[in-house]
Amino acid sequence: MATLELIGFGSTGWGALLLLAALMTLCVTASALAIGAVLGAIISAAKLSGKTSLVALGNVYTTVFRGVPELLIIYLIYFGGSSAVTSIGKALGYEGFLGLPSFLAGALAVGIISGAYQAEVFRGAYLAISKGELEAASAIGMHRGLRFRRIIIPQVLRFAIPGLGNVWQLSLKDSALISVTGLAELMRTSQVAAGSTRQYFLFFIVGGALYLILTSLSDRIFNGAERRANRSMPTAAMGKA
Amino acid sequence: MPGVTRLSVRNIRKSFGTHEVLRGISLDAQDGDVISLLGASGSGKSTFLRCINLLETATDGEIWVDGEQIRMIHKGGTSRPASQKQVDHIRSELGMVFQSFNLWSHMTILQNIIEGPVHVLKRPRAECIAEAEALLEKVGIADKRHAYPAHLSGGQQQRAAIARALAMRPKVMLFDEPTSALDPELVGEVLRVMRALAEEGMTMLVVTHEMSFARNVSNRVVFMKEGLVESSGTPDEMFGGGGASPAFRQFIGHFGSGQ
Amino acid sequence: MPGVTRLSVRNIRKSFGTHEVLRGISLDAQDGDVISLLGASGSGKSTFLRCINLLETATDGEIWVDGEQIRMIHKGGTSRPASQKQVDHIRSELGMVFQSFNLWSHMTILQNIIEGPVHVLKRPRAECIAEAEALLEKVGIADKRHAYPAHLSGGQQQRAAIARALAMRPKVMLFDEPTSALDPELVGEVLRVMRALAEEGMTMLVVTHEMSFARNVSNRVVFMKEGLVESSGTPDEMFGGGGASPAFRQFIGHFGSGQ
Amino acid sequence: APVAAKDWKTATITLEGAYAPWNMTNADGTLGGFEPELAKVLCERAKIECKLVASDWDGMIPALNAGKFDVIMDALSITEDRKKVIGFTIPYAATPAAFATAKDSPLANAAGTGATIKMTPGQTGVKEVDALKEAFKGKTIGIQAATVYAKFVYDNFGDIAEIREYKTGADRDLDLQNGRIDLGFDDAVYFANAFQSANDSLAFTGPEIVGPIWGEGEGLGVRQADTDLRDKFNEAIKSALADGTVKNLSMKWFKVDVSPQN
Amino acid sequence: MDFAFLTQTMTTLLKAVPMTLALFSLSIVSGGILALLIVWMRVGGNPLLAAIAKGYIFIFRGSPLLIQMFLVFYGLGQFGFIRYSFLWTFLREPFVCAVLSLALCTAGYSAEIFRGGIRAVSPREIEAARSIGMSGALLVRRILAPIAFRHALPAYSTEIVLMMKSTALASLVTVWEVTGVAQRLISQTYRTMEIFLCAAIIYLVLNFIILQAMSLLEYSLSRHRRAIPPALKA
Ligand SMILES: Nc1ncnc2c1ncn2[C@@H]1O[C@H](COP(=O)(O)OP(=O)(O)OP(=O)(O)O)[C@@H](O)[C@H]1O
Ligand SMILES: Nc1ncnc2c1ncn2[C@@H]1O[C@H](COP(=O)(O)OP(=O)(O)OP(=O)(O)O)[C@@H](O)[C@H]1O
Ligand SMILES: [Mg+2]
Ligand SMILES: [Mg+2]
Repeated sequence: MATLELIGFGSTGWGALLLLAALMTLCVTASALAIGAVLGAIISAAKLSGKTSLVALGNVYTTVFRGVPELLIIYLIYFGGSSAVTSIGKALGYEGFLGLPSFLAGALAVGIISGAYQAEVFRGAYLAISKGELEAASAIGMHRGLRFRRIIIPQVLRFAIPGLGNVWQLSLKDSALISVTGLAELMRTSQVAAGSTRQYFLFFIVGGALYLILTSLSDRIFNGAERRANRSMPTAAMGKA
Repeated sequence: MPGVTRLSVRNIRKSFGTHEVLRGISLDAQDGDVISLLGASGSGKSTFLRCINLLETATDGEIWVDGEQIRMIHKGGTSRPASQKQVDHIRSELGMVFQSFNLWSHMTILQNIIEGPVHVLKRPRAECIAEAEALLEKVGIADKRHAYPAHLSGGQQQRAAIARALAMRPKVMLFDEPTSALDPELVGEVLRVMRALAEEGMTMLVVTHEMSFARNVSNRVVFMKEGLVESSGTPDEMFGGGGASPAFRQFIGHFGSGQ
Repeated sequence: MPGVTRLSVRNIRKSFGTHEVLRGISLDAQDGDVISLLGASGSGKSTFLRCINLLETATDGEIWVDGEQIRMIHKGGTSRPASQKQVDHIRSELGMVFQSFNLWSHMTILQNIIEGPVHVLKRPRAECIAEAEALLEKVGIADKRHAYPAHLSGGQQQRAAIARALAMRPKVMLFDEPTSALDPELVGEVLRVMRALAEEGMTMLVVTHEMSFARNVSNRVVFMKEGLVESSGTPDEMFGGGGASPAFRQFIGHFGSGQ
Repeated sequence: APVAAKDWKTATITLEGAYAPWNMTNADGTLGGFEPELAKVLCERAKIECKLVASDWDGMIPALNAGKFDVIMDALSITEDRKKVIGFTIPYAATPAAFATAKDSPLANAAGTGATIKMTPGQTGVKEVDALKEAFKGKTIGIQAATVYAKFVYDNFGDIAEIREYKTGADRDLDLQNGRIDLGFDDAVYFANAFQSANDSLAFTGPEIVGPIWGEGEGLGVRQADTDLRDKFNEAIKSALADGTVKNLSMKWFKVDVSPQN
Repeated sequence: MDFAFLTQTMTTLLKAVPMTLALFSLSIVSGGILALLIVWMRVGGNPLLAAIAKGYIFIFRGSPLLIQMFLVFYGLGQFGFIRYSFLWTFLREPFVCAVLSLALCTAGYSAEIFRGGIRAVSPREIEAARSIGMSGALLVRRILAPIAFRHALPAYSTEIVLMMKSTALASLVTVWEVTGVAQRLISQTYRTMEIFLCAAIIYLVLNFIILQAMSLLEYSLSRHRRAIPPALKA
């Protein structure tokens, strides 16, 4: 059938391009999540620091980057970032254009947004740590750094996993907006295929299905991580010892 | 070496806002002393223990652990320790067993116990594990070494918390109501462990509601009331006829009323 | 009207999976009876109370409340009540006071107390409030009527929970360890409230570790062991010399050891 | 400008790659269509080594000015508004515009179908257009937002018909098939191709409109500062128009000649 | 800075705010109601209904709203049986389609959020309600729903803000709300940054108001968790 051929892997099929695009979406989202993790950790630390100025800074960050449409932030980073890099290049004596590559700009933009959400996730996770357990750590003489490394980090990660799963889901879909930078991710490739073949429904449905596949794969990973992290938690199966 | 003063507290005061919870408490513990701290709810017992190992900073007063004074800076109504390093060091010499156990939920029992020795005292891991297993044997939960705290019963958690504190080889142990919220059978078990420690000569400060422990295990009973030591003495003086204050007699009147 | 059978349980069995927790328990409570249920941890005391008001469904057996039998459907190894309506009705006649209080955290104490009378019994709100205030007065926490549960001490929460159960004007009250986790002073307060109820002729079934209550307040003591009634009798029979079984004597041996 | 120092040995040309048959993407990821083939010819003649990159229409003009590409070749109409932000070469194509409707619609074969009229910007009182106004009263016309065609429809039919703006022409065509709108107005060359993929359920109605009203036609977009680059391409376009290369490519891809007739 | 241009842009964009607000409020309300239905199916105990609810949540959370909206608006009309049914009277309208697809999408997310709230209700408080004879609707209305809603509120306010931003996609289906109008302005003037900044300020203000309102609501619903008011202190 002609339809099958179109989404297949033959010479006239878009299968290979679409799969490649799905992989690109996966890579962009994963990079964005990593960038967001770093930013989120810094911002949540600022919000938890208790210092008025740092808390205010953290609040501004999370309010702005959650409150402003993602597309605008992507524009800002993609075009604004390029101009900045170019003018730095000029100052250093380099003539001509020094762009942020689409991939980097996209991952950075989605990462900055994801950082705002992750900051909230980390903050919630930190607050969920039992105060008593922190006191117990102090009581045996653990200094700040050790307490942070041995008690706080592992528990924050444990409590943050479900929230991070949600952020991943959000970032996966924000990555669809990176198409304005021309990066051949899944959304743009579906649109290009639709426009080039004029088979709009076919390619939007196939694109949607690929997103669902990505979602179910990542769901599986996050569920696995959650189970692993929660093995120290009571379960119905284990009951009282 | 009996007779050495392990812990000495001089005239400790502590306020929360305008509410003065501790109003000048002094106390000395020699090597091998087992001191029971009794008192009504809200009399400041927990706060006192928390001041000793600096989970709260006393507003005023002096604390000496094993002959070393904790240096404090008093400035403008607030106080803070002069050196965080000294605080960490002092804390590692004081074992604390919390009423709510506070085991680290993300570690197994064995990991909970070796955490301090390995990472704070920086002792060799293998040695710590061997010692931890011996401790678990002693408190009777060796079979739970690889379980997580959430999978243990209250009494087992309580004993794991004691083992965790002991693994630090503390000079003094502080217990905050180690047996409340346990059923009578488990109370018996935990008290047995503490009695064994007492017999080995461990210095202990125990906040408790268990009169049988105060009477039979400790060698001194301190009764607190409204942030002050109302009366204190040997168990015989306190529980026997005559010696005890009327307030203490009224306090223990609640117990054993029907027995 | 003394002599009326308020609660009658016949041969109750309950299994969780393959583990049979209750292995055939029978018990009758007349009007004004105060029955203490004693037993080691895990002997099935809580499960027994929960079966009576159908928070767990017994695998087998009969339950009669105030002369009305709870209709059950037994099918293929599982059981369930025949009518949710009857269950709701029966439950509104049985007051339950949980060990962990279980007050509704989003309502004030007063709201907690009038919730059942107003919404389940559909009695006029004003009347319910008046009665609730009288009850709060009785248990001694009238000043806390507009506070939320999280702002009360354990003893106050416990008394609020009792008031909540009483506001339903139950025929029978079920208490699950009403005094564990309270300090001795609060234990005294709660026991005073229960003693007052007993004197007013309320039928009560009380799981407790307080021997003084079992001895002095209740008129019958039931000792459970491994899902069975091991022995029962009046307090005098049970605690006095002679009558009690060796198992019970060993059980109470844990108590008062030092007193 | 420092860019002037560049001697334009290489240039990056961007196009959407999803606007068949002007430009589109093949299943193997390569670009094809009228413009990629024409670009090859023009670059050869301008002695510039060109790289073709696909990018999204929405970001194209800002990206050009930010320096990401040097040339836009995406059926870009030369308009006064756009001239304010970018520079243009001379046009390499100029296309007529027309209405389309469903084949079985009562509006099919409206007055003037098959004829061609020429219009200038701002011209009013054209009798063929007035005839259409009668016929289209109360109907819904779909247009692609922010195009020269949109302005024409608003100016001439805004008072008698409901106008609905779409982000892309393709969306509008789908709604034309769905029956949500009665008419569409757009580039006739684009429409001719769209009809094929709509299984010929759509057809032109009313006259084709040509002339300066649509501006000068479609040209290459460059940064305003890059006058030397513009001039090189101007020469190339002139020569490709003169020797019939544009016409040949146009016949291949559009089946009609779209070379500007002046 | 070209202030004349910015003011003019702002005025144009502000005229589209009512449309954005209409899309937003209608889809939040209808999506919320749909979410309640789905959550009821999901936790109600009927395995068939639960599976349907799970499938619904998976599809609408897992795929981009853009694709959902495209398929609802352009796709449904491809089916003759829809186009010639009474449904078409509604589905014909772009606004209805936009609200419909926004609501379908947020219902999937909200259902998961509400389920999280329900799971956070202490089983003991439920048991206490059962023990005085509450069950069914009364139990849900008096105990379960109020507590669950309080737990779900922080996550739900995030979802509401996301919805506000999602309305931007409605221009795909010819509903010209703030972002659509901004994009149209851009393709007329090509002054991308200035126009988008104006739009950003509008969204930021709207979302700021929403977040403040939600935290006010959260504050008033958590009296029972705040520190003891001085008047009540013994
Ligand atoms: N962080 C704090 N802020 C304000 N007041 C506090 C704080 N911690 C304790 N208090 C108050 O200090 C007093 C003493 O509390 P503490 O916990 O020391 O009593 P306790 O003797 O241990 O009682 P219990 O037997 O109930 O544990 C109480 O009135 C309590 O309300
Ligand atoms: N939901 C359940 N699923 C499986 N086993 C259970 C469940 N609830 C109780 N049990 C088991 O049933 C037994 C009796 O429990 P129960 O809570 O009735 O004891 P209890 O006599 O009240 O003890 P305690 O004094 O510690 O409260 C225990 O072994 C417990 O592990
Ligand atoms: Mg205390
Ligand atoms: Mg129990």
